[in-house]
Amino acid sequence: MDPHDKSIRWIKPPELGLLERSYLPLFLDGITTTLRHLFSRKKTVQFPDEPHQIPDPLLYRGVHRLNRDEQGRVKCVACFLCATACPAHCIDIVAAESPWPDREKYPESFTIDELRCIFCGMCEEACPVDAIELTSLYDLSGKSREEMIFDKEKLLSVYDQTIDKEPMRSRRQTAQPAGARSTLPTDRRDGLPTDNDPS
Amino acid sequence: MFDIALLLPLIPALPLAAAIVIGALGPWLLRDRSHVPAVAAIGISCLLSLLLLWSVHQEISGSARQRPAALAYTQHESGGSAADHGVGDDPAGNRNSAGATAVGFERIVRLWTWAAVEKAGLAHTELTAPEPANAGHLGADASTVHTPTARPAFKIEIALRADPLTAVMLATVTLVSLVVAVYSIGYMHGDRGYWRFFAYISLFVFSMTMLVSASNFILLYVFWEAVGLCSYLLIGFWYQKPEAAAAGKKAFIVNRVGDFGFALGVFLLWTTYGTLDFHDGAVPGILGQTRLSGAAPFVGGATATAICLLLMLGACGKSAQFPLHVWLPDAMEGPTPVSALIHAATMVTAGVYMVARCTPLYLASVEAQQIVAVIGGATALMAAIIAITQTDLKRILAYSTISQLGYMFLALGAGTLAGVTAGMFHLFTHAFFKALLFLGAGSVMHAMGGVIDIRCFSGLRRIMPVTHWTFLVGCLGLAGVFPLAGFWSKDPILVALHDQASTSSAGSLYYWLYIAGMLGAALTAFYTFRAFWLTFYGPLRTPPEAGHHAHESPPSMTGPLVLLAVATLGVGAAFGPTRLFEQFLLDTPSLEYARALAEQAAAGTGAHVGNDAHGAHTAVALLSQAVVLAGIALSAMMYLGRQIDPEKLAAALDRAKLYTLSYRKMYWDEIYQATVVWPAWIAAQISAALDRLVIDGLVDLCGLAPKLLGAALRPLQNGLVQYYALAMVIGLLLLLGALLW
Amino acid sequence: MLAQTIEALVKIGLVLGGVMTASAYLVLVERWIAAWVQDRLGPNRVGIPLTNIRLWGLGQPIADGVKLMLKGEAVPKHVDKPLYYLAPAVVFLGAILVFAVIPFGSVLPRGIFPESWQLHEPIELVIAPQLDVGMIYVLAVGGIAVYGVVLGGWGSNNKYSFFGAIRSAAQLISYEIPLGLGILGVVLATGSLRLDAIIAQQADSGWWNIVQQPLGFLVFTVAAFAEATRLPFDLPEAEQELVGGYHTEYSGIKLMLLLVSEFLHMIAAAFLMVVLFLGGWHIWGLTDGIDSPGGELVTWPVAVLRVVIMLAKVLAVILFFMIARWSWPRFRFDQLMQIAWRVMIPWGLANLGVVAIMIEYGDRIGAATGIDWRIWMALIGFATLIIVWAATVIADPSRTDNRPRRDLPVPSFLADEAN
Amino acid sequence: MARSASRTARIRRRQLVERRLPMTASITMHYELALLHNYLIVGAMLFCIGLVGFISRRNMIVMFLSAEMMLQGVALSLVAFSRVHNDFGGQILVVFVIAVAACEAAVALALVQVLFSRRKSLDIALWHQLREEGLPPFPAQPLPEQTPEKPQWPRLPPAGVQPAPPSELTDYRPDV
Amino acid sequence: MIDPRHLYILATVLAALGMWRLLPRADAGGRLGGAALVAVALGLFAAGLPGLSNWIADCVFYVLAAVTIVAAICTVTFRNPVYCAIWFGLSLLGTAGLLLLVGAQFLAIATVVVYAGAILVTFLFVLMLAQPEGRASYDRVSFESLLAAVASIAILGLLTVAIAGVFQRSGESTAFPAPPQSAELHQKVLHPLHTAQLGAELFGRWLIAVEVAGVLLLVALVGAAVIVLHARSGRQSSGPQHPQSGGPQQW
Repeated sequence: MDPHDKSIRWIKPPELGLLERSYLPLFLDGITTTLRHLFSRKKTVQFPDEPHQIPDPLLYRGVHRLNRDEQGRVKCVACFLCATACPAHCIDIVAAESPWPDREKYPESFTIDELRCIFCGMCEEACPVDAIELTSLYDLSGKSREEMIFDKEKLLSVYDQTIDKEPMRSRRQTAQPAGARSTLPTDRRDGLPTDNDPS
Repeated sequence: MFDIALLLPLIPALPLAAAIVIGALGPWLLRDRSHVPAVAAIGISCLLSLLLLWSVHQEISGSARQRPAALAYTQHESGGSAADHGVGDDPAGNRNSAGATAVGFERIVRLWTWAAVEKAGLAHTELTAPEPANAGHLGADASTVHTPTARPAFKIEIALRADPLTAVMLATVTLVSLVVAVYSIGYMHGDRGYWRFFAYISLFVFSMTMLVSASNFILLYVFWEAVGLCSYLLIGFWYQKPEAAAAGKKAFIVNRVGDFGFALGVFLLWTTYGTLDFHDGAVPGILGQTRLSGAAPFVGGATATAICLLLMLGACGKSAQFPLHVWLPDAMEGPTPVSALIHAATMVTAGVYMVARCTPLYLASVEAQQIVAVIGGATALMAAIIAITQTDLKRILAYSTISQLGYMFLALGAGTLAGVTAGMFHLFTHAFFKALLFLGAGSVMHAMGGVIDIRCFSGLRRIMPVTHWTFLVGCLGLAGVFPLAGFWSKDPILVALHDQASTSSAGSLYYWLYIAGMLGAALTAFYTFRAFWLTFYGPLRTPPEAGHHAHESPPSMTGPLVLLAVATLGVGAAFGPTRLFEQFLLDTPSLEYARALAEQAAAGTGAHVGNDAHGAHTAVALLSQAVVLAGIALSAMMYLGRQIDPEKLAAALDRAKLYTLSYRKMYWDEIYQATVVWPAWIAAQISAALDRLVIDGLVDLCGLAPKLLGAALRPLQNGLVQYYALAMVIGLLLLLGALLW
Repeated sequence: MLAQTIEALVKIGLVLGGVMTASAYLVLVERWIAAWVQDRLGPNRVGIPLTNIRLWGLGQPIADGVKLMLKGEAVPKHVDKPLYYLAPAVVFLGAILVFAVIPFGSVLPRGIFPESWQLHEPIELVIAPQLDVGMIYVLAVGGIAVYGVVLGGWGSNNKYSFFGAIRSAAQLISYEIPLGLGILGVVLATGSLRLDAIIAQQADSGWWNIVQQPLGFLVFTVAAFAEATRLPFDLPEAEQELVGGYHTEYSGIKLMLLLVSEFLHMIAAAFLMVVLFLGGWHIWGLTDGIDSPGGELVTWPVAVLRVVIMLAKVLAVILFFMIARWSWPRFRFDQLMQIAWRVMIPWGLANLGVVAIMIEYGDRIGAATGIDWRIWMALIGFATLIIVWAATVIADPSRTDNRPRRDLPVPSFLADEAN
Repeated sequence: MARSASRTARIRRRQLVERRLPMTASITMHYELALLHNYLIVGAMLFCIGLVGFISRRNMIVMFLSAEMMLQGVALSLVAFSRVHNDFGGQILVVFVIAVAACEAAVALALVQVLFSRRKSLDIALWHQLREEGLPPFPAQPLPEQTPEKPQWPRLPPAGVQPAPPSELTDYRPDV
Repeated sequence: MIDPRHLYILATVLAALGMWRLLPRADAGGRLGGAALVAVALGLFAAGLPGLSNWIADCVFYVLAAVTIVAAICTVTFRNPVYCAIWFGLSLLGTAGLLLLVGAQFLAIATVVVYAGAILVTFLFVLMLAQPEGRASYDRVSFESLLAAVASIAILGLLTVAIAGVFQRSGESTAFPAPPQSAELHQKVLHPLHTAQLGAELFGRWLIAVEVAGVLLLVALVGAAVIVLHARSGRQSSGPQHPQSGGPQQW
């Protein structure tokens, strides 16, 4: 940085009062804060002993699952949108002619490498049929790399395990309240909210 | 209430403190307020001086009643054989029969001893001891006084004295200084060296008060030089002006000539008397009670004349008397308040003061007295003649100062008590009216934007009424018109000369001096009023430098003028006819001695001093008034009424080169240039060439041999310290080896 | 001779073992406190291996030590190898040697060993008893410890390490002066450089030096923090700026030596604070003792109690060290230096002067006023503390102007960048 | 102290025992005198080694180190004399030597710092202004320029490109 | 019977040659040989020393002396100035040990505190800041290495021979002052309160000298500060602007 740069705005450091210069307020402030926290309630969760409570399972992004439709078939139509959207390239789909009349394709194999996955939820966003979803299962672990590559069956089994706790997204959305954006002020010319807006 | 011992050191100490404070803080803290410490210190000093004056007066009047009747001195007969060792020339021989009981009033304040050298001088047994032949005639106590002294110690005491003379001088000096300092506030306002000016002024007041209150010759000499230094600094105050710098240098160098004489006089005093103190110490002081009361006689003869003339040389330098007067007109380059204070009222009178202080010494040498008188008379007349034709207002006043100082010396040289007191009284009054005139001239100069040439302006009375009236008072005072100060002080001088002309053995000499004095008085009146008419009357003209709004000076300048004008009006009448001043001064030991001598002489001749010649005195006064009025009238005719054309008169005079002689200041500067400056310069050039070519050449020749040797050894000094260390180690090795093997 | 050697060896073993164990467990304590201050629980799992017994995590230090010792060591290629290897050894040596003169109790009772062993009884609980220069020895060893840091930083041939080393050298040298000044006050009050004499003096008079010389205590404490490079003075290894400071390039057992040395410094500083200012093993009414020179009155309970009290005090001071770490932010380097040279050294000098005056004239003042002169000393000590603190606050010497100098020409490297 | 008392008691018992040196004649010497002798020789050695360094080294700081070493040699001798005379004078002189050394170090370091900042070098040969005028400056000995070994810093590859494994690791990878 | 003086002369010659080979030189060879020569010379010197009548004292002395001297030689001969400083530190520690051995506790510790703890670290500090990259050419050559080594070591030879000669004569005559008895020593130099004794002497008999030394330290402190500050301000004033004009103070 060139100190002669005219565009630099030099900020004046705050002037300290006599009391602040004496270091005592800072001293007392520091030690009282420390002591208060030293004896305050601890927030640690003793994980294996106590279960970890996820505050809102609907917002948590855990292990994937492949949803089934009402007839128990996989909902996926092998459109590759999720694989395209995936930034980690961890979804591998092999499409095949659909055996069912209501769609053209279905995934012959559907593999997610959970080790590469970054749990960003892009696949969930991209899916046009709500076939792939992220559950709130967080304690994913395995003893080998192969074990961590989830195939279609395993993903469907995740659905089977979690469907009771977490309904499918299509059903979730119906439960959502009316869109928040509609309540934004529109009298401004650009119609966009600003952070400074007192309302 | 106030002890003299406290007052006396405080008077100089305060201005010194002010000078130090201003010098230290002036440039960055006081700046425009620099006058505050100076004026405050000088004001308090002035107040203390007046208190001192009063205290001295109280002491005198209190102790006059109970003066010891006699100190039991036996009469010392004047012996013809005394002449060979210098004791008892005729006045000195006579004075011992005066009884000499009254030795005046003095109070010595010893602050500390500056230097003390044991057994520095020669033993002065032959000075104080009576002759073996006369030993039998002396009383027992006289022999104790006259015990041969061992070699006296040379001691310089910082001793101040309070006696009437000192008290009067202190009061005059501090009063005028105060007035001038107040005046300077307005006059010097806005000058770059404002603080410097007041520092110098304070320093000057310190030096001057120390000078007049010093009680030995060393201290007197030291502060003699100190006032010279202050004068130099203040003349060259505007040192950027080459004229001012040159004037300062000139003043300094010319003064050195006088001071050299003074120093020689002091040396001679030491070798003669074995002490330099005025007062009595371990050794009877030169002007001490012992000597004055007749116990230790004054040296007479050639020694006395030499001492007096050497001291006189110093006085000539400081007081700008005849051969050494050339610096004073140039000194007008300094600020006008400086001219008023230093070069008119106070410092230049130091010579007069010193001669007055040493009256007993002069009384011991008639020749010296007469030379003083001649120099004074010549100076008075010469300066007056020069002043007639000058056009610079301040120079006119400067020459008038020289002339008036000449009057003072004339009075001192009269050799009578009346003369001495008259001289001192003239000094006293002159301080007021000359300061007034200078300050008035400064006021004019201030208004005229720095122009002081009287040809450049006229008719200023309309725009500067206060200055006009006060200047008029000053002119009348200087001219010596009847009820003003100048009359009351100048008249006794002429009277003393007249008396001396009639009574002295050298009557004709004093008669001519009396005529010169009269002539001088006329010329004084003439040139004073010439300047006055030209400045304040006639059509109103101002120089372009004055701008469009030439105006009266501010109150801080006119106030002092009015004050001094009132003093000029009142002081002569207050002290002149009442003889208060004279009576007061007479209690000074030196003058007391002169009085005793005079009384004795009067007793010897059977006449009574001052009484018989009353009619003659009135005549002298009337004559002088007539002469003065004639001078004023002539100038009025020439410059006010234009009845006589001054140019024509000048042309007529110039046919005999008289006008040019006066106008060119009698060519004194040219004479000095030709006789002193050029020869000295040529000698310096020759010496320089000699030094450069011959002596340096020889020295260089001697230096060549080591140089050649050095060139051979030079490579050893290669600048790397470690090689030097190696050389040391090898040397150590050789040394150790030699020791151990 | 043999018995004396054995005695010395036993004491060395006790101290070394105790201190090393303590430092290991203090790491655990430090982590606990760090966790608690941040509302966490801290390590609490590692207990007895191969069982489920957790013991609040008391096995953690062993696990840490084993891990560090067994870990692969990476020696970078660019280091100056001799210096790089020398540094941890010097640091550790400097840290451990201090304990030679630090007493960990008073004395053992007389007569517990046979006469024929020719032991000098009573046994003093310090490795090198009777060392007449005890306090200066501490300073000397502290001075040696600087080398390790400097050499480590230089030998690592890495700019972060070098910055850390240079900072550390400057900091440690600077803070040795206030440290010495704080010690000097106490030494002056005691009249001896020996640490046991210092404790004995406090115990005999019943006035701890913290009461007598609060200003000295403050100066010493701050200097001790800085010498131990603990927060808020841990500039040599400021993680946010210097990665790891002088031990950036170290790993494995060498890193462990460096880290342990830091804890040893802290322990030594705590011991010194306790010995110099907090009365050592002395508690009023419990372990008063006029007896310390001969130990005649020391019985076993008293001897043990003194050790316990001393260690308790030390532990308390160490806990303060740890809590302080989380309470106040790190100083900037210029502030660090300002505090040393313009605050702590004048304070130390003021304290020294006041102590000297009180030692010389205190009893006369006491005699003149009829009040115990130690009360006077305490009062004057606190008054001095308040006065110098107030003077410092008003004079504000620790402020520096760190803004870039715009009146100077642009440095060449910046000019290049601008182009 | 008592311990050292007993030690010296033992020494007193043995202090006149003859001892045979491997090569030299048997030298019988009082313990204190032997101590003095040995210390004087060690002190002289330190002094002279420092002298060698001071004269021959060109690095200013090494020169100062050598000078300090000479002081150390003197200090050793003084302390030995102090002991043999049973007088503190020698030790006190050493105290002053240390004080003077501290002063010297302070001023010297300040000077070195200033000199270094002028020439960016600690070479004393650059400072030979003391030499006589007209002499050539100290001839720098031509030395083969010793280029410092180029340090191998770890380098990060450009973003997005897999770093190539180091050549020595392609053949043998003990960690895999 | 071999006169130790002959040993010393031989050792001197070897040591001079060895030092010459060890010093940094342009040809940069023969250092191993130099080291060997010096080692032999040191051995010869050691062989000439009289024993201390106590094998523990002997061992301690020889070890400490060897550490001191070897470290000193390394200080002088190493090319890298940082190593020189480190070696000097070791030499100082050896010296401190020697001082401790002779009973000067306080001086031993003071040497470590002042020299090793303060002076040397500061040297190191400056050295590290001032050390340019790589080995400077001036560290690889020395001035007049042969002459310097020979002259200096010759002084060593003279000194050692003289010392040995004096002590040999002392065995024959009784003119040599009698060495102090142990009890006397424990009364004074080896007093248990050694530091207090030294301090009393220092601040009693030598108080004026202490004051002078204090003034000297103060002067050195001020002088050092002035030198550095003066140099710094001199550099700055050559800049284009006045330091206080137009700085960041102009908010």
